[in-house]
Amino acid sequence: MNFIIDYYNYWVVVFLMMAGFYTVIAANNLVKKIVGLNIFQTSVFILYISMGKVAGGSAPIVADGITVYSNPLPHVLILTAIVVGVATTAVGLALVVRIKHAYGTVEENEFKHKDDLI
Amino acid sequence: MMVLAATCVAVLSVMALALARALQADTVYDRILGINMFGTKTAVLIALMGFLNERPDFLDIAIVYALINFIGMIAVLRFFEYTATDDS
Amino acid sequence: MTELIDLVLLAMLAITAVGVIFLKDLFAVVMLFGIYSFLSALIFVNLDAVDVAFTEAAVGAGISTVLMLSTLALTGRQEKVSDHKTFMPLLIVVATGAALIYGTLDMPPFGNPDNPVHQHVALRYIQDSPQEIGLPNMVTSVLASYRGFDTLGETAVVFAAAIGVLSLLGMPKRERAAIESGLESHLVLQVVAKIIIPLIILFALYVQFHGDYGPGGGFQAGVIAAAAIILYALVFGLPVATQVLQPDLLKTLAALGVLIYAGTGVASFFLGGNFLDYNVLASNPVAGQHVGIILIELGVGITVFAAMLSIFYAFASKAERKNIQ
Amino acid sequence: MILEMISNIFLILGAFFALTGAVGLFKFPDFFTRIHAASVTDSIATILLFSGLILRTEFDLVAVKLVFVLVFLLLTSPTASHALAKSARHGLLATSAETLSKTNKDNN
Repeated sequence: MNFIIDYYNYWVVVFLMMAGFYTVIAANNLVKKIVGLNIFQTSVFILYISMGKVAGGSAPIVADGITVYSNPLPHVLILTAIVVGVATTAVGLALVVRIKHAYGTVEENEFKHKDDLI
Repeated sequence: MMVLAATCVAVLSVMALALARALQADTVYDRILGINMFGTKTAVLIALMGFLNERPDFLDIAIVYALINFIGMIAVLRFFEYTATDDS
Repeated sequence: MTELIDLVLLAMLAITAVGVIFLKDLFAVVMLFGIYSFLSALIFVNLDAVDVAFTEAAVGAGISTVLMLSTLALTGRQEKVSDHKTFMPLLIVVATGAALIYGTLDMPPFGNPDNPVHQHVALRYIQDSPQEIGLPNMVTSVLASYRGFDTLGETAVVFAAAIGVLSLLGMPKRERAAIESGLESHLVLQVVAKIIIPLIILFALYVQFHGDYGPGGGFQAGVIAAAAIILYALVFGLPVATQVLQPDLLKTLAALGVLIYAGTGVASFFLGGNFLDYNVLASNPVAGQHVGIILIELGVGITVFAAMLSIFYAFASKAERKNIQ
Repeated sequence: MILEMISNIFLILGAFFALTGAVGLFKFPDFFTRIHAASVTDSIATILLFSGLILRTEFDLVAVKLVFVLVFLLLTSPTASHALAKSARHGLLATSAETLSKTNKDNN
C-alpha cells in the first residue's frame, strides 16, 4: 500500500500526459488538439506540485503553531506558468480562428491539400 | 472530526455522480446541469477541506470557485445559442 | 484523509481526461475541460498549493473555458469522424508511457521531507523570507522579490500574447448598441448580475492587496476583475461592455502595467541598488521590500486584467459579428 | 460541546440532501424534474453544510467569509438553474408529460 501511495501521483501524471499526447497526435480537429495540449500542460503542473508537497506539511503561509511548510518554490513556478499557459492558449485559438477563416475548415485532413488557395 | 471526514466522503461521492452525469447524458442541458452541480460541490469541498486540515483561512478560494462556476454557466448558455445545431 | 482525497480526485481527473478523448461533441469536450480544471485546482488545494489553486480556478476554469467556447462559436461544434489510423499513435503513446512509468520508479517517494527538492533554496525561503521580506505568504515573497526577474518576463509574455491575439483577430471596434446581443430575455439573470458584479470587483481588489498575507496577488486579482467585466459582457452584450471599458483604454493599461513593473526596477537602479532590488526603495530594507512588492503586484494586476479582457473582446466580437451576418 | 453536536447534525443532514440531489439527477424521468431535484437540494445542502461549518468557527473572520460564500452561492446557484431551465425551454426541450401526450395523440 505504501508503495502505491508513494508513486500514485506520478503514475496519474504520466497517464494524463499520455492522454494529452494522444489527443494531440491522433485528433483531427484543431480545437481538440489545443484541449489535448492543455491536458498535457496540467499534468506537468500536477507533477511539480506533487514534488513540492511535504507529508504533514501545511500551505506555505506563516501561521502560529505550524512548523512544517510545503515547498513554496514549485508553487511560484507553476503559478506563473498557468497564466502564461492561458495566454499561449489564447494565441493558439486565435490561429485556429484564422485558419477557419482562410480554409473554411478546422479538420486537419481537409485542409491538407488546399495550400494553393491563398 | 469523524463527521467532517464523513461529510467530505459524501460530497466526493456527489461529485462523482455529477461527473458521471456530465460524461454520459442524453441532452446537452443534462450535461450542463451535472457540471453546475459539480461546481457548487467543489466550493463546499474546499471549505470542508480547510476545516479538515485545521487551516480554514483559505476560504477565498471557495469564493473564486462559486464565482467562476457561475460565469462558466452563463458563458455556456450564451455561446450555446450560437453553436446549437443538430443535437437533440 | 489527505491521501484518500488525493486518490479519489486524481482518479476522477483521469476519467475526465478519457472522456475528453472519446467525446465527439466539442461543446461537451470544452465543458469537461472546465471540470478538469476545477478538479486539478482541488488537487492543488489538497497538496497545499493554495495560491496555485486560486490561479488555476480563475484562469484555467474561467478564462480558458470562455475563450474555447467563443472559438467553437466560430469554428463549429462537431468533430468529424476521422480517417486517421489510431493504431500508430496508440503504439507511440503506450511505448512512451511505459518508459515514463519505468522512470517514475526512480523518483523520490511522494511527500518525503528528505527529498532533494526540499534541500536547496527552499530551506532558505521557508526560514528566512518572513524576516527578510516581512510577509507571511512565502509564495508572494518568492514570486515578487527573490524571483522578480522571472515574473517580469512572465508579465511581458502575457502582454505579448495579448498583442499577438489582437494582431491575429483585429482590434474590436466600439460597436453600436443597436444590435441585439446578450441574454436579453433573461431578466432574473440581469438583476442578479447587477448585484454581484460590484461584489466581484471588490473581491478582486481584496485579492490584489491582501495577497501578501493570504492566497492571492496580482495575477489572480487581474483575472478576477477581468471575469467581472466578462460577466457583464455576457449578460448585457458586448457593445455595452465596450462602451464602459474601451478597447483602446485596455491597450494603454496593458502597456502601463508592464511599465510600472519595469519602472520599479529602474527606480531601484537610480536609488543605488540593483535592478528590482527593493531594499533601497524606503528607509529600511523590509519597508522597501513592502513598497516594491505592492508596486509590482499592481503592475502585474493591471497588465493581466487588460490583457485577458482585450483577448476576450477580440474573440467575442468575432463571434458576434459572425452570428449577426 | 452543544454547538459541535448541532454542527454535526447540520453536516450530516446537508450531506444527506446533497446525496439525494445527486441520485435525483439519475432517477427522474425528464430534464425539468431533474433540474428541480438538483437545484432545490443544492440550496438546502449548501445552507446546512455552511451553517454546520460556521458553528465550528470561533465566529471571527472565518465565519464572515463563510457567510459571504454562502450568500454568493445562494445568489448564483438558483439563478444559474433558472437560466438553464429557461434556455432549455426555449431550446424546445419537452417535459415527459408533453412527450407522452404527443405520442398518445399520434397513436390515436
